[in-house]
Amino acid sequence: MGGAVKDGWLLARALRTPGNTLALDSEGWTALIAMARAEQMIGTLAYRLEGLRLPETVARILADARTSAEQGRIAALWEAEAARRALAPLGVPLVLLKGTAFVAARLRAGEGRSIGDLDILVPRTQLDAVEAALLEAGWEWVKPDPYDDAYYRQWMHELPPLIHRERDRMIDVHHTILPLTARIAPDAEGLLAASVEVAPGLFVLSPNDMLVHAAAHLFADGDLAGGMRNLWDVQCLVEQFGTRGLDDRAAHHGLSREVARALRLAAALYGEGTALNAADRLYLRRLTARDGWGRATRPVMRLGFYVRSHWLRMPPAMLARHLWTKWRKAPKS
Amino acid sequence: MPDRLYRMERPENLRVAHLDSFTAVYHRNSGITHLITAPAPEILATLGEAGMTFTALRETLASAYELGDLDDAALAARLDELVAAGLVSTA
Amino acid sequence: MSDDAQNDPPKGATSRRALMLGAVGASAIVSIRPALAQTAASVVTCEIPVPDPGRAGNYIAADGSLVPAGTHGAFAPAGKAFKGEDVRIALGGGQLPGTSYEQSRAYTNYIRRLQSGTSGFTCFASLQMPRG
Amino acid sequence: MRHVFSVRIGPVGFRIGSDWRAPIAQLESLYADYPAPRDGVPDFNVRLFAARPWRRFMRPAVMIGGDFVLPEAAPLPLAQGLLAAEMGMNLQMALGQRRFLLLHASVVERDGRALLMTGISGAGKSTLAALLGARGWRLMGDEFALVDPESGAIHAFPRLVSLKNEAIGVVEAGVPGGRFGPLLAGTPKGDIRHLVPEAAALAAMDKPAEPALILFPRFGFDPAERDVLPSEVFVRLTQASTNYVAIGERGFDALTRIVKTVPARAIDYPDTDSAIAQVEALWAAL
Repeated sequence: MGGAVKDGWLLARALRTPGNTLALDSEGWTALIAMARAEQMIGTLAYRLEGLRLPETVARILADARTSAEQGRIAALWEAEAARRALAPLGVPLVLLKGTAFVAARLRAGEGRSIGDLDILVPRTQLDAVEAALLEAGWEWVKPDPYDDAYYRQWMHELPPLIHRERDRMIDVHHTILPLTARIAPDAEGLLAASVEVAPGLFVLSPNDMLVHAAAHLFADGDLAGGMRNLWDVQCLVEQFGTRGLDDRAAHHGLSREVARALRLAAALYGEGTALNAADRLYLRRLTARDGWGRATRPVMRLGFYVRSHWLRMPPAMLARHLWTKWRKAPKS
Repeated sequence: MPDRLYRMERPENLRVAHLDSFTAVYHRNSGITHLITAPAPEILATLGEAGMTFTALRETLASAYELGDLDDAALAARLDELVAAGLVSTA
Repeated sequence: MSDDAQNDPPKGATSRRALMLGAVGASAIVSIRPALAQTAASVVTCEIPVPDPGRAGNYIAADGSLVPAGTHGAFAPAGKAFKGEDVRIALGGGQLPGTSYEQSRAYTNYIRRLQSGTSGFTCFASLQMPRG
Repeated sequence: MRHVFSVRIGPVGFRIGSDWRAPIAQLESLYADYPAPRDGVPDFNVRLFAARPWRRFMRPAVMIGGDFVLPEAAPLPLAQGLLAAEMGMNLQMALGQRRFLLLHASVVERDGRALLMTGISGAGKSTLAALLGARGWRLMGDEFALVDPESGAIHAFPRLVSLKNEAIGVVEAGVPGGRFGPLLAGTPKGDIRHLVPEAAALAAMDKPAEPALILFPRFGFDPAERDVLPSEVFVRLTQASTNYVAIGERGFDALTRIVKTVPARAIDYPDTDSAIAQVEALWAAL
């Protein structure tokens, strides 16, 4: 792998076959590190490359990234503990999602992973009680915007974001894994019922449900932002747990297509590769749209996927109203 | 209030530096630094790892110190703070 | 636990040391928070007092400098701290909530002159940081 | 990016990319005597770019980007591109530095021992550091002190000294023969002018020093001096650090070591001459 690769494939290949990075020149390392930071995967890369004989400066940057990820892990788990304590009186089991779940369960996907907000899943029937308990325990609403607030409450799969007033950390409280406006309605109760306790009072989704969630988040919800990291999660989960029963579980949630695509793309980026269709290639073009300065590239393609993500989440009339409201409120620049 | 058992966080999870009337404590499980002042260090030292009940704590403090204000609500408030910070656990 | 971390048994067993439990609403713990707001949300919700509580007696002149209370043409301190989001809007040409035009200008000028070490500075610094 | 400049300041390498030539040309000139990043791999990237393609030419406005960014900041006019680059580098340090405990402080050194000045700025720490740098001290940095968590030593970060408003004239007069950058008038922080540290400061920038004294200077008051309690030093330094919380236990160890072993004083001073006399007296009394 020389200095020729100048998009996200540089990062993907380094993660897939760490030894190949030894052929990088200084320009290649500079690009790889900038890209990994932009994709929030520098910690993952650092753990993946640990033990290789790297240039001294690179080794130091990656050692710092590991330290940073470790501190992030501590903070994320403490935040989960704080939420567990806040919700314990309600008898609501605390089901962790995404990054915090990976580190709480000590999964390979959690090694070096950057973790932002705390994402949790609670029963929809308990949403009001959970909200009240969190407000009581020191969390506050982030924004007072009435349109956003009403929008969240009416249509989204989560409460408007809350932030803890002392610890400055955000929590996203989900009651399912896709917006209510999306055309697919996964079985939220089934997710909770199959969850697994990984520490006293802390639960995570079953491995197959984690895969379903990752796929849902990537293809039926988001605009593929953070997609390289998301697919790394998928690849790690598949390598660690296999895919037994996954087809049935995906079908049960109505997400067969999305899960199959996630597996194909993860294999293409980080695994042994697999047969891809034309749409898959388009997705990969979008996912790897990143240059050696960490900049987002391929803007037209990004925009296309952005509009698509909204299309998937909302019926057309609602989409028009949403974009109109957002546009009117946007600052003139 | 049921007489719960209160325990100081295990010493290997803390780093402590006595500064002046304040003591700096780094709590490894949260990554958060706290500056604590009287009566918090005294409460921690009294509870110890073995821990004791609220009632026992109140009695022990009262015999070890000249308590200017023996107030259950105040002692409970101090304990709540320590529990929230993770420096004391309840069982 | 570090070497000096031993939980000394209460000293002065011979003459008992005085100890106050404090009021219910008081606190015996100060937790260290990040000096720079790390998330977009805390930038929006962080607060800037005008002026710094250490100089609460002062008025704020039109150019943002602090002057003795009652100085002609200067404004009394703001009743409550402003949210980062309000300040961001004001710095962009808007007006701080609950203030007159001139008053908002004076307060905004004060905020622009905030220095490191002054209350509200890290919030202001966070607001100024660029988006990439 | 179209135009690129790489530089190493103390232990930290930067790569700065720009849509315009002008800021890069200024950096090349002012940082001419600095080395390149070790191994050719910078620690951090800074990007100066146009918000929209046409803004490269029409009312050009410089957005600041990089590996680490915070939301919401107004762009700067192209004439202030140098300031944008400096802000971008500071931002990478403030948000991304994890190897050292970062203290917002100016540092000067004498006989291998470092004096840290932190707290309120203004006509404070940058000015004093620049003036002391011309009076037999080695300037280690006017913005950040880098504390090595393992050894407790202070590493130099002698970037361009950033002078604001009244400080510009004071330092121009106090450092005759100093190399200054262009005057950047009317920036969001007022007038700004940069001073290139002396050759000796650059030659010794890889030499750490042991912290020996911490000062909390305050400008605009009658000369005064007081001890600062360890707990107050501790809290003030955590608030003067952009990464104390992020580096966790190593930060706690580094900071408690400083607080317990390094004397700290708060000093008030009416003018810089008085401040320098106070500093020298305190140093001599150590």
